[in-house]
Formats: sequence, C-alpha cells, structure tokens
Amino acid sequence: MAISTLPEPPVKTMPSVAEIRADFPILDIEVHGHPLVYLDNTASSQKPIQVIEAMNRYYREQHANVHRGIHYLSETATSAYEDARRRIARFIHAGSTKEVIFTRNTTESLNLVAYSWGRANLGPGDEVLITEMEHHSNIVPWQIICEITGATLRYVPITDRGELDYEALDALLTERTKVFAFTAMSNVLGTINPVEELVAKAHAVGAIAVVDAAQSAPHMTTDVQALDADFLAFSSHKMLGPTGIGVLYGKRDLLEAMPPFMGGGDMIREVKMSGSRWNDLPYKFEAGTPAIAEAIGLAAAVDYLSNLGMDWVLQHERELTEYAWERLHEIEGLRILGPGPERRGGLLAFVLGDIHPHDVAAILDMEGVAVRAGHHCAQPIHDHFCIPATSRASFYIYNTREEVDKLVNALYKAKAVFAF
Amino acid sequence: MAISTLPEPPVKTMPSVAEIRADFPILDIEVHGHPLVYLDNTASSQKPIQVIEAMNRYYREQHANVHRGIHYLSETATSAYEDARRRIARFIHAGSTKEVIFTRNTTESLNLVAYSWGRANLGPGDEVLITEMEHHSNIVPWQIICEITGATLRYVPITDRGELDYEALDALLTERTKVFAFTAMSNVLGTINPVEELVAKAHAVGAIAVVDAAQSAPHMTTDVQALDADFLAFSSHKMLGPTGIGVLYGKRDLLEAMPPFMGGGDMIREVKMSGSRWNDLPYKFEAGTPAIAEAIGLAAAVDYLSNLGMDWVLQHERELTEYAWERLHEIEGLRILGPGPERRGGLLAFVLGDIHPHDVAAILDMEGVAVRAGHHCAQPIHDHFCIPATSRASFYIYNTREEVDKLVNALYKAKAVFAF
Amino acid sequence: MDDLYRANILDHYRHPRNKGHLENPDIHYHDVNPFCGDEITMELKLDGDRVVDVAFDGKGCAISQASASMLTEEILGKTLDEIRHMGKEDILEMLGIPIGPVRLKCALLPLKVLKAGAWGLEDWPE
Amino acid sequence: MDDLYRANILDHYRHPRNKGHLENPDIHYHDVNPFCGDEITMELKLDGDRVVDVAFDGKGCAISQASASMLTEEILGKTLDEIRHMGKEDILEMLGIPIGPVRLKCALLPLKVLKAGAWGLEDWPE
Ligand SMILES: Cc1ncc(COP(=O)(O)O)c(C=O)c1O
Ligand SMILES: Cc1ncc(COP(=O)(O)O)c(C=O)c1O
Repeated sequence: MAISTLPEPPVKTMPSVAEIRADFPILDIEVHGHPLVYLDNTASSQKPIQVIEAMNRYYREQHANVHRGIHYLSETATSAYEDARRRIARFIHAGSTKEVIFTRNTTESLNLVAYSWGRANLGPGDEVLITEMEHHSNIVPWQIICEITGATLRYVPITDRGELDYEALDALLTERTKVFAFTAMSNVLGTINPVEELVAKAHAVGAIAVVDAAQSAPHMTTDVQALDADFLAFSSHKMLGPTGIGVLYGKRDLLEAMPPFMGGGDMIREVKMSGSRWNDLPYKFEAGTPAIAEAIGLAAAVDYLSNLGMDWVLQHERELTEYAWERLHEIEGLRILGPGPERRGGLLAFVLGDIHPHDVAAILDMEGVAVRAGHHCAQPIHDHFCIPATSRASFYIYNTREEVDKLVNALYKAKAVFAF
Repeated sequence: MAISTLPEPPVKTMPSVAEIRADFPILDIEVHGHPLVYLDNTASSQKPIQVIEAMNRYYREQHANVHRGIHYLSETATSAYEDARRRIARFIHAGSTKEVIFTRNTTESLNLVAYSWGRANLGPGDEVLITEMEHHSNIVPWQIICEITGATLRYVPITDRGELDYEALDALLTERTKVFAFTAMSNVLGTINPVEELVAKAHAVGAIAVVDAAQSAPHMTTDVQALDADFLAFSSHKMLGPTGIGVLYGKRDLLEAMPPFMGGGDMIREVKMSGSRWNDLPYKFEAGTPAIAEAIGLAAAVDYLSNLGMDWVLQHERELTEYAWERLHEIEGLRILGPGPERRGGLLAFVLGDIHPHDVAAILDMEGVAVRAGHHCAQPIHDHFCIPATSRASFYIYNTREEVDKLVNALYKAKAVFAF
Repeated sequence: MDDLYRANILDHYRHPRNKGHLENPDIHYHDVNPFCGDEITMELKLDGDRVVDVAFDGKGCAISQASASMLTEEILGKTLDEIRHMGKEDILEMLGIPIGPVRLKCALLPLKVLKAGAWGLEDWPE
Repeated sequence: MDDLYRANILDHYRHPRNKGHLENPDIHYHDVNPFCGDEITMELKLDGDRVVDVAFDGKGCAISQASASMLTEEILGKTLDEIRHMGKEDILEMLGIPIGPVRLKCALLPLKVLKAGAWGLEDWPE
C-alpha cells in the first residue's frame, strides 16, 4: 500500500523531560544507593510504558500466529502486525511497506544484504568498500561474503579527527566497487556522516549504498527516499523498542531481484518436493513465525518518537552533548575521541588519563552512573587510535543536565581512586 | 557450566485445568459473542501471566544490553539472560549451556544448520534425506543448500496412514547420506516419530541427525542426550513463550567445528581489518544484540511447563485427543488425516465432506472456535493425499472436553450451511 | 456467519458462472494464494481491447470461487483499460459482505490472477 | 567502590609482580577477552612439572592486571597438576573482592590464558 495515503501521525505535543521520564519506569530504580543515571543509550535504550503496554496488551488480548489463520485472533494479530509495518515504513519515509523487512537486529539486516545480494552479485575482481569507523556488524558480514565470493574488501581510512578521509574515499570508490557500506553515525566517534552525499558517490560509480542506521534512526529523521539509500538497517532496542526485532529497508527492485536468505514457512508461494517458488515482498525475506509482539512494540516506539518529533530529539541531545563536551573538558587528562559537538550525535567516548575504561565504568557504576567501557564492537577505530578501549557516555530523550553533572562528579572520584 | 550441578526445578504441583486457565488472560475474551475456544495451538500457543510478567519486569527493572557492560543494569541483564539459557538447557537435558543457541524461531535454527554445517560439509554426490511429512521450514533450507552445494535432496515417502515408510527409509539411508532431517511430530498428521530410533539409523550410516522439535518440545519431554540428536530445533511461541525467539541445540563438537552463520557484534573474539577470530560457543552463533527479554520469557515458559511436568502435559492432551477423535468420527463425511490417537500428538487435521477448510474455519470462528485451515506449511503432505488444504484443531494444557464439544457443535453448523 | 455466507455467495459457489476453459484464449493465467493454496485460472478472449469471452477454473473456498464467478460476469464486455482500474473496493462491493484481512486475500485472488495475466505479475491489489 | 578497589588490588595494579618476559619460556600463551579487548600473555619456565619461573604481560583494567600479578605469585613453585585444579573459586579467594558476572571475565582471563597455554584452548574457567 502506498504510504502517502496513510493518515498523518498524531499531532505533536512537546512534553517536558520530566514528563518523558515519568513514562520510563526503570528510571526510578536505585543503583548502589544512588538514583540511576542511565548513560548507556548507544548500547540500548530504555522503554516507555507505552511500548511495554502495547506488547502486554497484545499477549493478553490479541495473540495468534499471523497470515495463515482465518479466525478472529489470527486476523487481529495479522492486522496489528501489518499495521506496525506501515507505521514503521512511514517513520522512515519508505515508499511502500513491501520495502520494510523485519529481522532480529541491525546485524541480521546487514547479514541478509551480504548473503542474499552479495552472493548473487559479487565475484572475484569486485570490491566491497566499508570504512574504518564501522561497527563489527558492518565489517564481519562483508569479510565472510568476500571470502565466499572472492570479492575484495577495502576500508576507507579515518582522520585523526575521527572523520572519513574523503580524499582516500574518492580514490577508493572505483568502477570495481559494487557495494559501499557505511555507518550513518559512528557509535564510538559520534561522527554523523553525510549519508546523502555518500550515497550519491556510491551511485556515481554504479555501486549500491548500504547504510548502517543503528545509531541514526533512534536520534534523527530518517528519510530513505531523500537519502536514496539502497539498503538501510536499524535495531528496535536502541530506539525505545523491544529486543528481538530490527528492520531492513531495501529498494523494491533490488529486493525483488534477490534470492531469499532463509527458507521456511511464509516466505514461499508454493513448495513442491522438486523445488519452491518464493512469496511476494516483504514475506520472501521473513521465513518462519515473525517477531509479532516485537513489531507491535517497535511501532509503539516510533509513534512515541514521532510524537516528540525527531527534530526535538536531535536538538535535545545536541544541547546535552554541548554541555557535556564543556564539562568533560574541565577534567584534566580526559580526552574525547571524534569531532566537536556540532558534528556529532549524543555520545562521547573518552579516555581518562591512563585509568582503564573498565575501572572508570566500575567506579561510575558505584555512583549509579551507567556508562559503557570497552571497544564497543568497533576494534578498528580503537586500533587506529592505538587504544584498547574507551569509556562512553551516551544520551537520549530522558537525560538531563543534572545527570551530566553527576557523570562529571563521578569521573572526579575515579581520578581520586587512581591518583598515583 | 555443567547442567547436572544446577538445582532441581521447583517441586511439581498439579493444578486443575481451571487453575491453569486462570493464568491465561486471553482465554477470557469473547469472539463474535461467544467465549473464545482456542484450538490453534499447533500454530502458536497462548501465554500465561507468568511469562508476560517476567518480560514486563525485565523492561521495568532490568534492561540494558548484555555481555559488554560493566554497570549494574548490564550485569543484571547479562545474568538474567544467561540464567534463562541455563533453565532452557536443563529443560531439554542439554549437557552444557554452550550447546544452546538462541535464534528467532525453528525456521532460523534449521537454516543455521543448513547454511553453516551444510556449506562446510556438503558437496556433489552427497545426499540430504528429509521426509514427505516435513514442515516447509525443514524442506526449503535444504533445497537452498543443496542448490548451493550440489548435494542431492531425497524424501522418505509416507504411507497412507500418515506414517514414515520404513522400508523406503532403510533403502534411502545409505553411506551417501550426510544429513537425515526429520520432524519429531508432524504438524498435520500428528504422527509422533520414533526419534531415538531414527537418530540411530542416521548414525549407523554416518549421517548427522537434525530433529525438528517445533511440535514435540511444547508437548512432551525432550532429552537431547537420550535421543542422541546432533541438532534439535524449536520455537518459543508454540510452548507458552514469547514470539521472536527460538532455540537450536547442537552437539558441542559439531558446533565447534562449524563456521559461523551471521557475522557481527558478540560473535567475534577479535576483529582486525584483515580478518576476524570467532568467539566461544554459544556466542559464535549469536551475532548482534540478542532477544534478551524473549529469552527471559521463554525461561519462564519452560519453568511453567516443568512445574506441570511434561508427562502431565502429554497425558492431558492425549485424553482430549482420544475424546475428540471419537466425537469427530460421529460426524458423517469427516475424515481425519494420520494415525490413531494412541500414536499421535494433540492435533487433528481433517476434511469435512467437500466443504473447503477455509469455509469450515470461517464458520467455526463465528461460533468462537479458533482452528487453522490451509496447508499448514506442509504442502507435500497435502499433495500426497491429493487435497489442497485441511482444517486443524489442536490442543494444549488449557483446553477442555467442553471445548471439544463446542468444536463438534460448530462443525454441525458448518455442515448445515453447506448442505446442498 | 449469515453475513459471510449470504445466499448469493453460496449460489455462485454452488453454481459457478463461466467455469471451465476457453479454446485458444488470448490471455491465460494461473496462480495460487501462497497463504492457503487456493488456485485460480483465468482465461479471456478479446476483441481488440474488449473482453468478449471469459472463463475461470480453480479450487478453493466459497469466497475465492464465488469471487471468481462474479468477476467473470463483471468483466464480460469491459475493456482491459476498465479492468486495469478495478481494485479492492470493486471486489468488496461486488461481493457485498464484510471481509477480514486474511479472507481478503481469498476474495482478491481472482482479480490478482486476472491482472497478472493481462499485465504481468503485479502487486496484490490492495 | 572501596570494595572493588581495595588497597591490595591497587597495589598489584600499580606495582605488578613478575611483569615482563622470560628468556626461552617452556610455555607461552597470549589471548584477549573478546568482550573488552583486555590482553594477557603468560610465560612459564618448568623444572619437570614444577613452575620455577613465571612472567606475565598485558594491557587491561586493574582487575585483570592485578589478577595476573597475584596469579604469578600464586603459581610459582606449584606443579602443573596443581594449577590444572585451580578454578574460579581460587581466583575469587585470591582477589578477595566481590565481583559481578561481567567483571568476572576480567578476573579470570589470566587463569584462562595460563590454562590454555598449558593444555590448549579450553573452556573459560566457570
Ligand atoms: C513441525 C514444524 N516445524 C517448523 C515450524 C516452524 O516454526 P516457526 O514458524 O516458529 O519457525 C512449525 C510451525 O508451524 C512446525 O509445526
Ligand atoms: C553503528 C552500529 N551498527 C550496528 C550495531 C549492531 O546493532 P545490533 O546489536 O542491534 O545488531 C550497533 C549497535 O551497537 C551500532 O552502534
């Protein structure tokens, strides 16, 4: 169904952050005697009651398997599942619900493209171009598929400021390049890449553009048609939605031409012992019973975000990031990776002197402040900067300046413990 | 961790069916003015509050991404997720939690085996043996992988009584057979296959045995060690658990030797731009953020089933099936596919004269009775019997004899509407 | 139940119109509903752009078969261009019964097969 | 915090014992914690079955480095057979601090590397 004919999302209201926080039950817990300060949103966000309750209601009133049942509950579940797909399609401005495939997470979405499109279209002499700032989920599938098909994997280097090296990029993008896969926002450097421009560069040499939107979809407007992306992947759990579901957007003509990825129920039109015919999109790529409750939960999540407006979300996070950027720079020996706050998303990965990030995170945790420490599934970035790990604080719609202050105070404590 | 050292599951209590029903909120709804009679359990079961609440609690109090975080919530979520794996491992009597891999559903579990084990071990001249009574999810992955590898797919025929043709099986199982994949219980015929015996036959010719336990795991004891299965797959949503998660059990030495399926976060030990090293089991096969809440929900589901005892579950369903078998046979023109109630699970697929199963299901639905109609993702069975579709009533722990009576009454109504 | 299985639906199901095959049809197409296995074949004879003869064959439920039977009556004498503009609403109006989302696929199968035969496999009419 | 970063942990972290490399070690093994990238190398010199010299090298957090440092003191003079029987409990006792499930992997990394070096890659000691 054409998305343009759908009713508009509900009218935007602009609640205060205090009102938003009231929707998130987990923000009321205490950690080691302190109120939780949740700054690990890049890894996974928390969920509002609207999302939790949508799934609750589904299991209490609407559950059955979808698509094949003629009875009331199956029709109800089918409608709810397909309505969820429509709302998610609208959220990313997809032209059709046929272009929205449910997967488990960003990782599976990217593997689907690599296995299905890659196996059919790559061979020796072809090149796959990715970047040095990718998450492992946008590296390893390409390593695997290049090994299977004999194609060559190349990396766009990053500069010391944590941005793509555009000169190198232009040299690396050639008519041998069949795929250019890159992240819309780095989960370590925070760098927001110019997706539209990068897609155009890929298209200029005849390559398809695969966008890892795991970090951008939760935090800014995603318009797949304006971006002209061929494929775009994201995860529900990072954007207020449940675990267990992700999305792959793909252009319809590409998806039509691709062989299926997994085989099984629902993805076939006809199974004869001698062979099978595939079903229409998007079902061709959704083998087996799908994550029904999770699709409904994700739809509630994107409604929640739409209601705030993605512009508000980005703005709120930018303000926090600017504030945090200043406050963190007050701390001697603290070094933040990546570009300035005006060109990054709401996350800050840093090192604090030579205190190991695990120790930083452990001490912050004792103060109730949750940050992540490690290589954040992006070893090549850390290799580039010759550091094994970083600590990372990341913001979302419910975070406040007071929480940034608590982060800073806790960092001073860490320095005190390790002052030697 | 060795499963044998775990504490025993909680002491069994034996609630009445009325008490069980009280745990399932959805059983209270009305459908077209009638109380819901849910007889579509083979497609998907309903969920008790214990399962719904476990996930609810997780999102309200415990959520964060697993494995990589040092803060309180991440440690809590990691513990809950790994504890869920342990409880599920114990439910199927796995020797180690390393042998329990979380997937989306049975379908993905079977695809994982076909893609990963199949790509590494199959080639021209090799044979994959499946049966004519398989669900599409245990057919199509093998069709795909045989096409990729050049191996040959063969089918064990079924008899008109809906059982495996053992003479044909013995002729088809040869030293060329590398995989014998079969269902433990047919989702159309109800046939319970002698899994232990079939596994032994596979091993006798040096083949691995892949068991589709989608229909057996919810309804009877699963002891992977006693069965000696090499791989065994099942879905959460058919056994009181949430959608969006399934399990693949695999013998450790086989899993260790297999290449990974999907690439990405968590499944690697080290990612260098030049290549990657894989993580330990089971993580090697769990790429990206897993279905955390869903694992916790499934663990609550298997606890619920363990508490009843799988012997009680099987016995309860057998009694209902015997009763339904008798009552349905009272209806003239009704024909049930498959073996007698003593050798089948709690499901009955049937045709009613020449009334199309869709019409049967639609009329039953008007009476509040939910059954499934169609080919149930098992076209080869229907081709064998030269019928396009069947209606199927299937039972679970909360169904009653009174519900069977309502089914029978509704079937008489269908006959009346189409009496011509 | 009375709603879904109105007398005219049952009548078309029991006594399908234009059921069978044409000799040398100009357009012939066959497809199945992947969710349930219902099958429909549609055949047309054209005079220029106009349908001058039509037949269907198939196996399936009362809804898909009655929809096919009614559809053959509906399109006889119409031009391909008129048929191209037919959609879900026309089928629902033709059947005159309330139909849920899953059953809708049964009801729309004949039109889908017809359109696929005339213009190649297209979208499920939605 | 006082709990996790007790004086003796910080002391071993600041002043690691037996850090560096041996000349011609009999056993040498290096591995990383896949969840965080911490690295440990363990080297042993044996007299028959007995550890007569030991060194570790590595990068990582206070817990993994202190654990490695303490472990080298712990095993010096022990036989390989005695080391084989060491497990999670021994490490926890050695460290003497409460450790959550994720941090446990940091604490156990040195023992894991040691055992992998001695007997080939085995399970994470659990
Ligand atoms: C025997 C059998 N195998 C496999 C499946 C597929 O299960 P899922 O759709 O959960 O992947 C089913 C479910 O209908 C089944 O009955
Ligand atoms: C940029 C980026 N890509 C991909 C992923 C993988 O997401 P998931 O684990 O949900 O598959 C992440 C999540 O950490 C990410 O930040």
